[in-house]
Amino acid sequence: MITLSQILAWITQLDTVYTENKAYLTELDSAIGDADHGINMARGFSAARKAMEETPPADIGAALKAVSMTLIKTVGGASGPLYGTVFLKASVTCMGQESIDEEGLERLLSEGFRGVQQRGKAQVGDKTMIDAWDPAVTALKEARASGGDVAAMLQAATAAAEAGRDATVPLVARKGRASYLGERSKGHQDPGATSTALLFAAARDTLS
Amino acid sequence: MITLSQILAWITQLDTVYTENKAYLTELDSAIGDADHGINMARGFSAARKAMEETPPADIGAALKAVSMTLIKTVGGASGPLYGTVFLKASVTCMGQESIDEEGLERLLSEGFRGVQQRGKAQVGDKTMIDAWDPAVTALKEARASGGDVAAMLQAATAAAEAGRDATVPLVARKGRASYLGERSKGHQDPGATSTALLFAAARDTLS
Amino acid sequence: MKKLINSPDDVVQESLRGMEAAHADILKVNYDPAYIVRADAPVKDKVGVISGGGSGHEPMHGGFVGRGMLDAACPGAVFTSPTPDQMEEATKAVSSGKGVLHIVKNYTGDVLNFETAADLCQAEGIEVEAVVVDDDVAVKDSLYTAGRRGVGTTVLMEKIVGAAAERGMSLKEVADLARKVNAQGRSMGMALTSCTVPSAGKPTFELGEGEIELGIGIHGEPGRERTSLKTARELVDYMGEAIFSDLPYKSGDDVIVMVNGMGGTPLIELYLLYAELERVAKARGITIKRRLVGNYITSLEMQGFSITALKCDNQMVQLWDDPVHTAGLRWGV
Amino acid sequence: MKKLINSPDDVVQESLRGMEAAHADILKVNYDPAYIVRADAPVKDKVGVISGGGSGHEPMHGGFVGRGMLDAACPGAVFTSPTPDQMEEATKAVSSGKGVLHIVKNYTGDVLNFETAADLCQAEGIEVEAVVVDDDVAVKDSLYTAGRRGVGTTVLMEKIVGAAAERGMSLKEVADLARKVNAQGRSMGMALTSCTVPSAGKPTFELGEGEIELGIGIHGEPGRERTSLKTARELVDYMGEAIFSDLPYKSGDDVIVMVNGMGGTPLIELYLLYAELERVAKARGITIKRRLVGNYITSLEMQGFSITALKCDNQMVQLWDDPVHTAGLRWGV
Ligand SMILES: Nc1ncnc2c1ncn2[C@@H]1O[C@H](COP(=O)(O)OP(=O)(O)O)[C@@H](O)[C@H]1O
Ligand SMILES: Nc1ncnc2c1ncn2[C@@H]1O[C@H](COP(=O)(O)OP(=O)(O)O)[C@@H](O)[C@H]1O
Ligand SMILES: [Mg+2]
Ligand SMILES: [Mg+2]
Ligand SMILES: [Mg+2]
Ligand SMILES: [Mg+2]
Repeated sequence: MITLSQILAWITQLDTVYTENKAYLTELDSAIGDADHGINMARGFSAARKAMEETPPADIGAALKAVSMTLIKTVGGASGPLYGTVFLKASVTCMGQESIDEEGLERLLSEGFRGVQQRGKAQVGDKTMIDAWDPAVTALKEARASGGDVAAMLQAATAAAEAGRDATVPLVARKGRASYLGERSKGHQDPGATSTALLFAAARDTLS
Repeated sequence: MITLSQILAWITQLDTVYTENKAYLTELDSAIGDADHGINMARGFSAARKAMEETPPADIGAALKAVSMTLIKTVGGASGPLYGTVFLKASVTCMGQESIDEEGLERLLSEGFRGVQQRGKAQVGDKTMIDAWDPAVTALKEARASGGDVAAMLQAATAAAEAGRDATVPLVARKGRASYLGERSKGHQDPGATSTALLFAAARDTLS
Repeated sequence: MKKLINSPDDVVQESLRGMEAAHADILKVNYDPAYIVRADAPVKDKVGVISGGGSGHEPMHGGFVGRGMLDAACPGAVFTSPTPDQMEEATKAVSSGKGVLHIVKNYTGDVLNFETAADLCQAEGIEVEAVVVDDDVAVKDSLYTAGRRGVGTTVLMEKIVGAAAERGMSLKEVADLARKVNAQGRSMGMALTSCTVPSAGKPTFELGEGEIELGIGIHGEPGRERTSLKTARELVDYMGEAIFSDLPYKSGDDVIVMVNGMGGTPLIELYLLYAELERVAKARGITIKRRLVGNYITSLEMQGFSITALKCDNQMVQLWDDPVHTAGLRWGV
Repeated sequence: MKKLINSPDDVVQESLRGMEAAHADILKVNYDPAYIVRADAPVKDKVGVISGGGSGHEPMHGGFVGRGMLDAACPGAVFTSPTPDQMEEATKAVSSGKGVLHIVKNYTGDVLNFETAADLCQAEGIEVEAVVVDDDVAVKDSLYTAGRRGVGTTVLMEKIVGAAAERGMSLKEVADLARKVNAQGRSMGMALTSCTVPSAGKPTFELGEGEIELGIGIHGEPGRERTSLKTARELVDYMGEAIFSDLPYKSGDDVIVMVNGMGGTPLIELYLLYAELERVAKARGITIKRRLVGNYITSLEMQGFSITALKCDNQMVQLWDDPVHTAGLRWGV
């Protein structure tokens, strides 16, 4: 069972994690982007955390919806609408709920994933956050199918997201800003896949 | 006796010397000026040399006048009018002459000096080319007064100009661009005093 | 990092304050959400024209707000697309019932955020058309990629389309004209140095003393190719060829061009580059009818330049010559 | 050295070619000797106004040639005063019998060369008045020194005096007005980075990552003082104090100000600095009636800025608002 207060802890943890990794994500974005991904993520989740504190949400759906709205309004760039969509679509799966079970977690994350996929139209292998999302959601589903609990699901998802993140290194980008570099985008880890892996790790650490 | 062809050799030598010392003089001017003195001097004397070659002058006065006009038209900055005045005033002392003796040399250089002094209104100690000119002309006069020939006169003048140049190092500039620096101009050798010392050394090497 | 700022987080907001104070006759600034709007907005019976994008490209876009050009501009964080709430509020502020055109540069972030904004506006009954600028010939285009970046043509489009709106053309006419400008405009840029995003605190990339980046965008991102320092002549030959052979432009064509500095390039160099561009155009039988030479679409303090060429007809030239009164471009008033 | 040029020796000439090609409606260029002159010179029944100085300060002076400002400008080598033959020919080219004003910045070279030119012109029967600008409060003045440098006030003077000449004022009136502008104008500058004279090939000075130069001129020369990096607020407080307390300006005074970039400073920073200057002026009860924010009197690609303040009366403001049509400043036409 995942409670509202765990979800809030997750958001708080995301603020902490992105603030800690602000320079690292920005550095990754310097190599194949415009040197702002860490700044964007930290700005967005510190605002999201503040929003949770200022107006404590009544349920998980409301919490995720408020996070989504905050990200959309404060992040900008590609990651604002993309992560904003993740949380928006996720919120729809659990409106009014104060806790969710394994099935609810799977729906929450796979709907979030479907949202970002539709929004950004990227495929696996395009060197974007999808390269972390796709294997993570698959692993999460498999873990539940084979009887895993929340902890096992998020452990599997995180490991898969991190492997997906690492797998972006040799790719040539076909979506997002890195795609302008063509062949030169090879050999660099995608910033968005990295922030997605961090998102799963934070979920594992707070929701399990 | 100094002949017209020696005067022409002097001009040629000045072109060589200032071209060789272009970076050095510019470096001195970087510290307390605007990083162009070597460029200015090299541009001026290469044009002067070319002018001598294109229209060979009939006499020493005409040669010096042509050098003056060329400097005034091609150098700009402070050094253009100042060295231009030197050669203009010098030319007046030997118009129509194909050679000059010790007395002529003294008149030529002391009139040139008087010209630059009047034009720039700098005093000894102001950290300008005057700090090289003044002792050089005094030494030249003394050398002739004590019976020295052209070689002795120019040897004495060069030594004095070089001593005057060195003496500019500790001074605070009161004229020219270096004066804007106030106390910060201390500890640097004046570029114009340096180019003046080179002018005397070239005279010693070609007119003796 | 050496910058003339107070703190990295306050740069955009504090710069907006200065803009507002300096140009009160032309524009007003709204701070939350942030947008710059014509002092006399909404202008009756006129299609609204708005644009937006990350900050750090000044004078674009805020410097192009005013009579004959943009009605509003939405500034994001440095090099980061603004957010839909900014665009929505700006759209409402300039809407006078004839619809609003969104000029969007082709970056994933800009496109997605403007899409959301357009949805929000349409839901409130404001007709919105969006035109996406994608003119950068340095980017290899394909069905499977994000396509070309939007760069210099944006400036020319904002001028021409702004004039069209000022003349009273309909939303459809204005949007069609914008699409035509995009179809006929091409750009390419290069950098001698990187730039430093204030919050990042260090240069986005490092270039050696003899190195340059060819085919850069406007966000301090590396270019398509790192190569050795070249003369102005070689650079304009190369970039001119890439641009003129892309459309392609033919002998006898008329163009409006821009030689644009990236922010840290002195004017003495831009004029020298313009002389080279005249040479290249002439050799191809292309006539430069109008031109801009200066820093118009920049990447903070980056040294470098870009060339934009827009194949133009009489109507475009006339619209170009129409009065414009903005902080960054001004004539005829 | 990384620059967008072909060869150091050709920079000035090639840049002039670009300027001429880009602004044929405004100006013509003469190459030997070099000067930039209004396309319609000499203007009948008008005092000619000319200026000149080393190149590398663009748009000053060539960018200020045109209706309502300068009749001609003489560009020297980079950071090197032009020569008397340039000034003489430019003076002749703009002379229509009402006399010619020479606007000279107070540098030994500029003063001496313009003196020679004035002598030559007067010998040919052209009445010439010279006004020397010396507005830099960073320089300690004394009877025994070369005095203060001429910097930013030059730009404001060229606008105001150019308008006065355009209105038909006499040489004496125009020269008196120029002296009044000089007496009431003060400036100060600072640098984050040095610049590189093309022929010198390396930066004139070196600054560490945390260092700045305060009280610089416009020739890449070091300033009065090297100090540690400061915030925009601290810098404008310091420089504003130095300027406003020098004249001194009093509460209730009106001013025209310029926040000027040194060539490599992005506009986003200049606007931010302008907001600080508004604050400082307001705190002293000084009203900013008009302002320029941009790169107007530069030192190649140097990063840094200067502030100029000119205590103004109604006449000056009216002359400021008069039409001007130059490459660098344009309004009212
Ligand atoms: N179409 C897309 N679909 C999914 N993810 C994308 C897409 N485009 C970009 N991204 C992700 O966004 C990341 C960059 O985000 P960020 O730097 O914040 O935005 P921007 O590129 O606008 O500066 C990339 O590393 C990539 O993972
Ligand atoms: N008033 C003056 N009288 C004599 N010499 C001067 C005067 N002003 C400057 N100089 C000399 O000129 C030199 C600088 O020349 P240069 O660099 O060519 O001109 P600028 O200062 O115009 O760049 C100084 O080093 C100094 O010796
Ligand atoms: Mg980015
Ligand atoms: Mg010098
Ligand atoms: Mg970005
Ligand atoms: Mg000089």
